[in-house]
Amino acid sequence: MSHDKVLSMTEAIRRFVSDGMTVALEGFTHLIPYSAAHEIIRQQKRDLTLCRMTPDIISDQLIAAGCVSKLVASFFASGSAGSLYEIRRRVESLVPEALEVEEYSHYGMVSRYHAGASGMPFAPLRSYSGSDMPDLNPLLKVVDNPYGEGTVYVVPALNPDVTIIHAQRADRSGNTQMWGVLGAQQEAAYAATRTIVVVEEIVDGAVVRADPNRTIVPAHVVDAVVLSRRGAHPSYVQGGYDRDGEFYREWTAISHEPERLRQWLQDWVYDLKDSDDYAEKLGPEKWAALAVSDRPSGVVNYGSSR
Amino acid sequence: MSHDKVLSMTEAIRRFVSDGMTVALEGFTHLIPYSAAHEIIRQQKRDLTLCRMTPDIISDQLIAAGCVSKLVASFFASGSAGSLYEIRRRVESLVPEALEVEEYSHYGMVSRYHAGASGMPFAPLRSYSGSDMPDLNPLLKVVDNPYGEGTVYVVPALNPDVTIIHAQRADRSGNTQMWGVLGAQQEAAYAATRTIVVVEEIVDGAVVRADPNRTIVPAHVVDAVVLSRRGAHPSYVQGGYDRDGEFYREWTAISHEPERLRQWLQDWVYDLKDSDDYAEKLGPEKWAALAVSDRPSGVVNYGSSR
Amino acid sequence: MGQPVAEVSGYTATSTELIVSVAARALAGKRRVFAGVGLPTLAVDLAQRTVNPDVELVYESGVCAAHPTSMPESIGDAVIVAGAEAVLSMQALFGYVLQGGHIDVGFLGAAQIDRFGSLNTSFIGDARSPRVRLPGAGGAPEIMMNAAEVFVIMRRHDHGSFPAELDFCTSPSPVRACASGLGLPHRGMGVSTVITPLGTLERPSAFAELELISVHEGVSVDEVRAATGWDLKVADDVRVTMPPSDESIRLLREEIDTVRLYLR
Amino acid sequence: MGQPVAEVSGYTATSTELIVSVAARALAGKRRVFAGVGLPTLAVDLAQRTVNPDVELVYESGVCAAHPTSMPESIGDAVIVAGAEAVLSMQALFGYVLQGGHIDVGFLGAAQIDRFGSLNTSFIGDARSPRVRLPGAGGAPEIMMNAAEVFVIMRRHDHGSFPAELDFCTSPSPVRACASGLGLPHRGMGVSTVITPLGTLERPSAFAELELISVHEGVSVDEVRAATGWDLKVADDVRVTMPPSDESIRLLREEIDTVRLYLR
Repeated sequence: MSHDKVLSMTEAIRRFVSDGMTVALEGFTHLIPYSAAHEIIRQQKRDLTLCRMTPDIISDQLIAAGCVSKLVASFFASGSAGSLYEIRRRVESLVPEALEVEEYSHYGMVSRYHAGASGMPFAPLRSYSGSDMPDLNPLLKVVDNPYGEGTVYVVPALNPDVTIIHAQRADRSGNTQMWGVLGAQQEAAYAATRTIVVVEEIVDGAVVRADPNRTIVPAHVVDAVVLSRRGAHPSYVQGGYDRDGEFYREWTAISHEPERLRQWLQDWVYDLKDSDDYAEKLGPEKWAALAVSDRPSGVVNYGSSR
Repeated sequence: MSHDKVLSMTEAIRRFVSDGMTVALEGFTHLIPYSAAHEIIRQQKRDLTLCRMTPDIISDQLIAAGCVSKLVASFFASGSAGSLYEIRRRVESLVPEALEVEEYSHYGMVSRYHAGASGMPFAPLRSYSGSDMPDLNPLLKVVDNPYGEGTVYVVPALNPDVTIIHAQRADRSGNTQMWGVLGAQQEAAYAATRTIVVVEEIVDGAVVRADPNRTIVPAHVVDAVVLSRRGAHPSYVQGGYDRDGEFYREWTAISHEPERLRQWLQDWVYDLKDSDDYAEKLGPEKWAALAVSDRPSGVVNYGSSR
Repeated sequence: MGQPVAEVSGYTATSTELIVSVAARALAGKRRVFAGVGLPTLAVDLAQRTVNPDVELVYESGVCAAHPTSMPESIGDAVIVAGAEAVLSMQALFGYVLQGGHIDVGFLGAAQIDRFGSLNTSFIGDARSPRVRLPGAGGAPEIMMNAAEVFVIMRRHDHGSFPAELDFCTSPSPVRACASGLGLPHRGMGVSTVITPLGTLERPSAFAELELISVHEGVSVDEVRAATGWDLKVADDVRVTMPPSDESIRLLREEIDTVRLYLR
Repeated sequence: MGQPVAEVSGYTATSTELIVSVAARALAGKRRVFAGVGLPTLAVDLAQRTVNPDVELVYESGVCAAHPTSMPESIGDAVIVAGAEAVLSMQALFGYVLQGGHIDVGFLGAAQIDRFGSLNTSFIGDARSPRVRLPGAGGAPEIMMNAAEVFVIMRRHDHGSFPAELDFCTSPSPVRACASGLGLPHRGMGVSTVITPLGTLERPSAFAELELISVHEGVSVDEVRAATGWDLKVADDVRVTMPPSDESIRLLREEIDTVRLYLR
């Protein structure tokens, strides 16, 4: 409970991510754990099964760096910003080699994490009736409805070996607080054997305990707390810095040329030590452009009489 | 969205609660909607199917007043404070008449609301294997596990006609914010055809919108917003007033004597107009004893760059 | 840009602007809209500024009743979170809001649509070795299964995008779901309205087929028939689509998509 | 009360205090405890003040890592919320924390317990027309199915409460669950430790039966055998239960349950 779990990014990835593991990197448009992915690339992890609802640029980078042999996901583009060409090359022309893909819908992925977190073999949902997705993915199954006619589709539990998430803040024991879009981070953390939490700020336990409803991932499922300021770039942190839309649009061109992508990885990942280096290389003008306004939440009272 | 849903308690209960309905009054130890229950008693609603995880004193009162013909619940005592004798008389000696009971475990009830809210016929859980509960309640069923051996227990969806909850605050359109113990209120509200939200305070939309993660029940499932300050007594409101442990302990004696219980209903429900009357009758000393300290949550920033 | 344009007139709408304007008009009277990325973002924004100021925007990121102060570039942008009325967990959003049946209109795009409104957003060619890997499912199957009705915006209208048979069905129509005999049925009618560069198609009910109800200015019914991969049903009283107002075009260009992210 | 008592000695423990003290001692080294209402509340509080300051208290109301400043009167009290490290939804608490297998010790009470540690908290007599309507299931079935082990505190030890056969099984042992052939198996071993006014019983593994391992001072093994409704297994090396320390009794009376809510 009061155990100190703060580690450097290097140490956290070294200790908890091994070749061949199933690794979930969650964060739905918001709080995407880029700096953790970059450390995975630097440490040249191999043969990972990468789980992410929306692969996003982070997946294109991990795949291009040769870390990933299988992708479990529910969307294969980068929001509005265009294609992820590394993924497309792997799938469309098997260049440089094939990538195994296991595909769900968004609620299918959320439900898989939910089942995994809940110790259940499956979770039921209303999707897939009449879709071709079950033909492609035999893990989409049905069970009989014991309360009426017909059947109900179910998805199997997903239990990653490691889940890595990025959050606004945590205390040293791992109580993790987030606000804004919460994605499937709580489910993915509870579903995993190990959880690494990367944060913008490590705060005193008193800060967490002043607002316990804000704790999305409690310390009891957290194995490492890593401080990585601005480590979610080019995604965003509500109240911290905004999404780098310019970079998202650039990525289509970068990822379209394998050589340019390799050079990008060289310049922005391999040649840098950590996310502090990365933030510095981005430069003050970029950070000024991404700076956010002040929109305070207001205060509520948790007082009791005794 | 900007629709004004504020009604008086009298009007909200008159409009949305009818004889014979299935009514969920949720709130797990915290934020129990007592003032709404008292108005149901005053309006002499009949033949209700009352759904509540922990029946608590509120159920003893509703049953004693003759409003309830069936109880769907997962616990039949009042926390640590003792027995609910009205319920016991109905079940043990069928006095003054039998009460139909449909019984689940806590997670069974949460899962029923979850399934109801999710438009699913059932939800799976790990409970009931080897228990006698399924013998007593044939709605506890199993489905085959399509990912392995054996079966998995499921509970059926629960979709109340009306859910009534009590909360710290809402705006006039019904966006409802709570903190502290959240119970099954979100699930029960989404599961219901209609939802009445009773609040300690009606706030400007700007207060809600400053902290959107605090909204547990959005306006789109709320049909009526009722202002009822101190209406959760003898339960409590985090940051508002504390649980009246003294009254909880007294109830065992009150409910033990049918005549005393009837007199209590006369004095504290029928003879009063509303929760303002009730709060006044409790008196300033009681409220002083239940006053809470100040434990501010702190502020987070929701800022974005544009 | 953003300043009042007093004497605007004679804007010529691009195909994209026309589509978005038609979609926005179709949102009149709808309460709760599930807004996707891309042209739907523009359509709901335009609707909110014109025919339906009270429309509630819901995003699959969990944001309900967003009040964005500028155009979101993704369905989880900081600008839709700040000032929203609620941000729910994805479990609550997909489970309670969507599966619970609280969405009146879901917006979807697609690479292919069939006669009954089934959609392909996954693959062109054989799914097991596709010619083009499309973005895939996302939340589209959930929107299709659970929204009361679905509006589809198609950027193209030709045999490739309106084929006799889909290369792959990502998000099925009720017709297809019913035929499969598996899973729970749709909560709504599936696709109700399809807006293309040539015209507008509608389905009156869950098991009906798409029917051409309007052609855009300068487009003939025969052209639309010829561009469609099946024998297209045509309404008896096909109209010419009402063109977007100058004000709608101005709003789109000068206030909504000022960076021309989607108006490309 | 609350002030240091320097030279305390010679407290005589009541039966309740003895039980609570034994339970608290058994919590040494356990990380995460699911704390119920009543005597378990006292036991975890006492453990936190003595043998296990780092124990994490989890309550079925959703409160994790509570730091209560005074004794909670219910499992959802304001005092356990204020200053807690997390307050989760009940879905997350029961689904993720409990079913997910994160609880080391669950605490339960019961009106009846059988040879393998199945519990009755529902009915005395026939369930369909009970002599006594007990509180029922609550979260007990979930705690029994999902905690790594379960401690049971029994206020009585006689044929009524230790019957050959339960009147009703609310929360089954793995033995009974396995025999039913339905549903998912236990995540843990079921009941590991039973503390009664006469002694302490343990089960070494999921399918073992309860075994008497200690008798309280002044109680004989034969007395315990005679009070038990089945042929009680007795350990070869039955000890006499170590009595509670004076400090434990003082803490219980003067700091923990000052209103004697549970120490009745």
